[in-house]
Amino acid sequence: MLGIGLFAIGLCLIKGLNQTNMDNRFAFGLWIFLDLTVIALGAGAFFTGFLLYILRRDELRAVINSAVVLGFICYSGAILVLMVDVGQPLRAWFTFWHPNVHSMLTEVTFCITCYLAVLAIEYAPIVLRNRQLRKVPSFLVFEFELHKVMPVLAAVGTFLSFFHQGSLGGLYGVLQGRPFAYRDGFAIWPSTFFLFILSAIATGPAFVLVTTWAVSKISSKRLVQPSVYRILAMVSGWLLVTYVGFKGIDTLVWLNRTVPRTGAIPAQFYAWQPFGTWVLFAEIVLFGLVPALILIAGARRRSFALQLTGSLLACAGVALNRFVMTIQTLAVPTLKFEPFMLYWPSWQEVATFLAVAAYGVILYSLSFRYLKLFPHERDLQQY
Amino acid sequence: MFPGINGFVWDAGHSIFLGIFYAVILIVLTTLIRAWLLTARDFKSHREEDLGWHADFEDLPASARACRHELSGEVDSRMCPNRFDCRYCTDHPKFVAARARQQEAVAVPIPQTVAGFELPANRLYHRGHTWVRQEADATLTVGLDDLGTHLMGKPDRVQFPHTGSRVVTNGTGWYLHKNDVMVRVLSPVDGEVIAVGGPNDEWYMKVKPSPSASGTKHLLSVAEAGPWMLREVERLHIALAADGLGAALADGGAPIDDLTKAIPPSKLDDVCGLMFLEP
Amino acid sequence: MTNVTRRNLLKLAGGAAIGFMASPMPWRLTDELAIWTQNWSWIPVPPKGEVTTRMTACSLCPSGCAVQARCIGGLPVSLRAPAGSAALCSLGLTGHHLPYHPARLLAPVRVTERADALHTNPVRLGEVVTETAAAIAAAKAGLGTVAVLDMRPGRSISWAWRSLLSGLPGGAVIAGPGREGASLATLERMLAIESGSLGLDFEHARTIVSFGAPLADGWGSPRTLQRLLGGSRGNVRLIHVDPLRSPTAEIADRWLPARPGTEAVLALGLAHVLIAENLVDRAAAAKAVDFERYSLLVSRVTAEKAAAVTGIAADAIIATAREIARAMPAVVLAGEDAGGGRFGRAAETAILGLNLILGNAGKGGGFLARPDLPAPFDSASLAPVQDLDQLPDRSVALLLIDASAGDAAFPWRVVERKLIAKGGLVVALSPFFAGTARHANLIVPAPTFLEAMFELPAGFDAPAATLGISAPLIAAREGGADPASFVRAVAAASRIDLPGAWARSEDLIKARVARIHRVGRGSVMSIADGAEKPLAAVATPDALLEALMGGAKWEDAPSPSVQSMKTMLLGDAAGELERISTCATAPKQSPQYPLTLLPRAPRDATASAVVSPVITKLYRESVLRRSPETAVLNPATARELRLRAGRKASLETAAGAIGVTIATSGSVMPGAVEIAVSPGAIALGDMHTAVKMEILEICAIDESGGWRQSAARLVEA
Amino acid sequence: MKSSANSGAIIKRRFGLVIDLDRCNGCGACATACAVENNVPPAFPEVNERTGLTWMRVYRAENGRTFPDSRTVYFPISCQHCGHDTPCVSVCPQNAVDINPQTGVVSQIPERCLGCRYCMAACPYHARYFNWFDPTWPAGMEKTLNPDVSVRMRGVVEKCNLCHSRWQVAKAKAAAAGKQDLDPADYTTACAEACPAKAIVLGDLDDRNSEASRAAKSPNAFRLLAKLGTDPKIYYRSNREWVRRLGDADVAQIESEASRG
Repeated sequence: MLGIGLFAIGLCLIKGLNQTNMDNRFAFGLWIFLDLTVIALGAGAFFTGFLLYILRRDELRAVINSAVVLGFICYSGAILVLMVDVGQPLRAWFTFWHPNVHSMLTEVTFCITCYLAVLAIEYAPIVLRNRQLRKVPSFLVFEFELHKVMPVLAAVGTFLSFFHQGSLGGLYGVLQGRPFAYRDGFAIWPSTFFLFILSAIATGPAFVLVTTWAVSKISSKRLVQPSVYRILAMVSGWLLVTYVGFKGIDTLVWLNRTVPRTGAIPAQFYAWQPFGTWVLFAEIVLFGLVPALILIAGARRRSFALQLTGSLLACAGVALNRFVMTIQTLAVPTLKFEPFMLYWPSWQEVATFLAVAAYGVILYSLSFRYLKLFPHERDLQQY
Repeated sequence: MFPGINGFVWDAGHSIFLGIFYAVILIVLTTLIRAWLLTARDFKSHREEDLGWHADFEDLPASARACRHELSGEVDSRMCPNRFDCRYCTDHPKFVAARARQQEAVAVPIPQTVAGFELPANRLYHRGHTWVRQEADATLTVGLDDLGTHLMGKPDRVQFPHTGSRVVTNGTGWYLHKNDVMVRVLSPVDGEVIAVGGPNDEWYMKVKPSPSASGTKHLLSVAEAGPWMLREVERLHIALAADGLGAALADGGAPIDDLTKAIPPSKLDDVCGLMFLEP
Repeated sequence: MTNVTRRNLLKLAGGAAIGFMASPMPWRLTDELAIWTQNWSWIPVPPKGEVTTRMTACSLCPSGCAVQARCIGGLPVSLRAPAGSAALCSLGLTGHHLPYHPARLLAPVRVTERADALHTNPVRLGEVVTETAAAIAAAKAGLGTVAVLDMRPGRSISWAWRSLLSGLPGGAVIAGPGREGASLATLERMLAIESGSLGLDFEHARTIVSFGAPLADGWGSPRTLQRLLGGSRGNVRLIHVDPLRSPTAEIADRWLPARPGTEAVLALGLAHVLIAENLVDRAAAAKAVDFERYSLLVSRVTAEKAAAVTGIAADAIIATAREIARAMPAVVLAGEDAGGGRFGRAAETAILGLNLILGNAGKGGGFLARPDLPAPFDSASLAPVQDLDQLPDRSVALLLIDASAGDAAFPWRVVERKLIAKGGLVVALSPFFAGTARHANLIVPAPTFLEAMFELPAGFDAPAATLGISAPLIAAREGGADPASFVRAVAAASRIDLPGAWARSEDLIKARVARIHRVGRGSVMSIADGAEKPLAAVATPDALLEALMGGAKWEDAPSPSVQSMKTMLLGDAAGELERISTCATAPKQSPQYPLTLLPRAPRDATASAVVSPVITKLYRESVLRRSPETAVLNPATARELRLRAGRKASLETAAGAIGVTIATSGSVMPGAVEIAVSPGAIALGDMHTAVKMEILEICAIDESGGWRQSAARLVEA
Repeated sequence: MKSSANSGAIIKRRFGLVIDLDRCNGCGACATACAVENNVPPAFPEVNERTGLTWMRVYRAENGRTFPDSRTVYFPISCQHCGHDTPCVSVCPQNAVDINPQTGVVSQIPERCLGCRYCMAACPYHARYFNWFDPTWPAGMEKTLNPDVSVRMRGVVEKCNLCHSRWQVAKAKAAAAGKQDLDPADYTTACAEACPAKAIVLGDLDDRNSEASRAAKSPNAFRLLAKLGTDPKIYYRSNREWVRRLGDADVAQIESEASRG
């Protein structure tokens, strides 16, 4: 899988993006959509850190390492794909050299790169505690000192993440040329800015929960106390509720004020199959409200099954949301005499992403094998 | 982006945005640098061993971190808050006092062997499976306890500190090499190494306690060592049971000399790590 | 030891990384890389050099528009219309690309067919000449006749051909089938004018009644279109008869979508109303010897009957007739379509007959007599210039195709059926391995536009004879062959001696210019300053030539009125028209082929065998022009036949089938299939794409050699 | 540049096009002339209408009725050079898009473009095009390239810049003549120049006497998606009401030729 993916990446870099099925209308495609999703899911890293170091929820120490590694994988993977996605990867650094501070994308680029660095630093202590490396005294000491400053980094990380998660939403919210995506907002930020933050921090923990469960299933080991799962579910659930609430309000404002102002007819957005109104319903209710309630109920009733289904639905929900913002926005025509269009990713696009997924799995399993991702793992083996 | 690049103006947007951005970078860098500096300082003040143990102790499984008074049954459940260094423990003296009162009531018989492992009475025991004997000349002899010896069998190689160098309590004592597994044995005491022995002698190190060294209260008396040893054996059982090696330990009877033969090499490192308090 | 080495390794790696980042290297590297992406070696670099402006004229279609070329280092980099002249079409704007077209031939080639794909092997010019001479000998020996298919009649090279053929069995020059203005031959026949030809006087017409003449898609002089689109539309009305909602229909004041094939009935119907309401020029009409029979014939075609056949409401027909009469002079055209060719003879007769009863012959705003241009040299005997359908089938043993100055789109079968059973030999003069030349056995590479001197005789729709010259701006490429010298060579090889002292095409053109100068009539229009001075004021023939080379145009003096020997309104189509006038309602569609296939094309798509690859902007990179593989249906028709837009389907006629993609548009007549005859892969420069069967090859050919409509069906793949 | 240097104040103009849709018969000469003028490469066989490069693109739209009442209109659409919160300018992360203060023209700097295509997502007119392929001409045809315009590399976005090179030439000419500002007669775009029907007019929309500004003020003039508030500088005019309606943003399903496939 990695091999084919790397081959596909090679094709895209050498022959150019004509290898993809993207076109002038679908300037963004599978890659951007999945990047957004992955980054949203990666929010688990910073938000768990935030809960642990800033809000001092010490139970979460049990998953923080795993969360950090996940975050690192998600972000590095996303950036990897982005590098393939842009037409001139060699000029990526121009953004730092000639930044246009009015562009959400600039903000995203800056924050993501910084945050990746932060994640790397947060990753370091986990690596340094490896059984072999720790035998080097200096590493251990450095790790110890690093650990003391971790809250600062966590704070910085939180700040950065809040911003770029938001900017990713702003990315679409500011497109006043695209009535389907354009949103009113507060100050310089469109509402999607805040919605993306909310949805990200809501699903981040859910994703941590899912992965932790998956890992413990695969390794057939108990990794964390049920209480940890419960906390994650609870947090995710309540955040999701707030998200859905705001999303609902936003949608109403959008349909009744924003869109008419642009001269567009809201109904027309959903006039083209397969993107009927069901999309809206699925986005807000099916994959928004429902999982939220399931999660809370699950946490209350201490039913792990519920917590898990809720989390899965929540993750699916954030993916759907990112899909709508990316793909449907581009599919819906703006000019009357322009047709509605669809696009299917080429195998190169799919393969590229699979390669990144493979990279993620490999990196994670290596970390799991050699590093202590779940500090309580050993104890739980004993009793 | 910097002044001089065409069309650049320090408008509000630039100032705020770049300001924040550089602030962030600055913070990240300073924290990093600070960590480096602290590390350097620690090395100057030779705290590396201490800090190392600090980190190690945190990573020990809960079962390995039980307080000695929990082992001796004086308290139901207690995690050692002081990284096995009772010298600075505020509660330890209380427990000792309490014990003194009890001892009048019942005299605890002192067992010579526990679960088939000998615990000579003239020694003090350290949680890292070493023992200490105070010699007449006020030096301390340090050795590997019976379980440790059985666990490792006869090591291929021992890596000692140079005579004359300092060892610190819970710092690295010496390294044992056995089928390319390296095991660190914690030093039970502070002091200057004056002589080194080896597997062939029954002792490993002779240490001249440093004047600052504040005694040996952090070490277990034979009386305490008994229950501790029981717990250790139990832990060993569990560790091995994970791979159905329970049989490797002779149940109750005399344990076989060299467990390393019984334990698969892949597992050996972990098991030793577990027993010698090396996560 | 392991951990020790590991430690060192880690230290080394870390140190290296930090060291590298600290060094200026990475930054310099990224910068260099970024700059590198801006000038990749494979990105073409535009030429540099001194900028000059040169005048010439476009020879890519009969209109011969004036061209101002912007040259860098002597080579044209862009073509535009000089101030005050008609703007160029897409074909003209990109004419300077054609010399570099991938289909360009730089040596004579033999065409062979292997694995149903055409291949070319270079041959020496000598071989071509010998083989041609051999074929001529064989023809003389009775194998068959010799003919020249001339895609641009009226050039002086035609005289060279005609004198070459004069001595040969059945030797004739065939004007390219379906070319623009071909229908005028019919009118000339009806008027039986003995010399010269007819010219159209759009300038003064107040109404243009166009039967299918695609004026907005390039038909006739662009000036006409400019006049129609220009701000002052008030003074000219356009009535357009066309089943297609074409761009011409869009700009027409009245659009009559007569059922395909019923144009003749509509014309007769109009004639009926005109005569019935006494709106005709009696005097002029009475000149026709068969006027009685004609009026009797049209009297049968009442507006109602015509309506039933054509699908045009009766009152619309009546209104149209009155409109025409109200805004005289009204010129009536039986327009050829660059893709659909011409109407059948009967239809043309019926349509053009309207001109005669309206008295357009010899009237300003109608048809004027136009003396021919002087011949380049005197010749005792010249082979005749004929229409293709005047040749008997299976007669031609040697066919020479002169596509040196452009091409046209037509089904090859209309020519092929004239060749003798064994096929005979086909030799083509063409700059490209494309278009008609692909049907030849041997191709001699002619120079392209801008590479040689080209002659631009008046377009058919100019009221008076004119001559312009397209001056070369680019040195002719190696391996090309001049058409005239090829004629000479062939003549020499088959011991025919040709009159006149000319060796190359330029000689012929110069000779002709000299003769024009001798005649001394007319005036010279300079493009540069728009000044018009009498020819008499031009001192020498060379001065005239120089002027013409500089983009000037010679224009003949206004011509005398038409001298008609014996005007006939029905002529040789009488019989057929009698049948048509019975108004047996519209030709029934066979149930097997329920659809009517209508191939059409804008002129810039067919006038040249190839187009600039940049024309993909219109055909491939946007949907402005439909690709030749797109069959467009009315949504209703598609629904009836359960065909869905976007699906692949096979378009089938009695003559064959091609693969198409179905599209729907409300603008298409129900029951019709519109297909654009447009540049295929090769014409656009993709030499590697497999060549598909072209749409014209499956069109049905009617008795008078037309292919405007065919019965067809669509089968979804 | 030069003239603005030697004359203190920068002359601010608002160049735009006014396109008369009633004159346009969809011949496509504008698109062709544009490609020739700006060295826009021809398309590979695998290119389609969704991956092509057409700075000036002519759309065919119909009135949605059926034969014989169906009517067709042709919309020549280039970059609309939005003047107010221009969608593409604000989103470009590295200032590769800017508005020339002297002309109001939105221009793309290919050398700085990263190829992220965010601007394309932002443009409501689909007037920005990405170089999916390497620019390639048949052998020898590079001799016919316009020396005033550099060829763009693969992987960057490009679009109409109202023939910026022609504007520079005109400026240079004016400067050489010691004039402060160019003579409007010297500056016209390739599309306007090539249009056989003179349907496209370039001019300074702020200059009262320019033909363009007058035409732009005519009652039947309109701008595409004007309600989006991006203040485009390309005006269209038509006397046909249904055509004017096509310019609005309410995304009604008009059966358009583009909707094939």
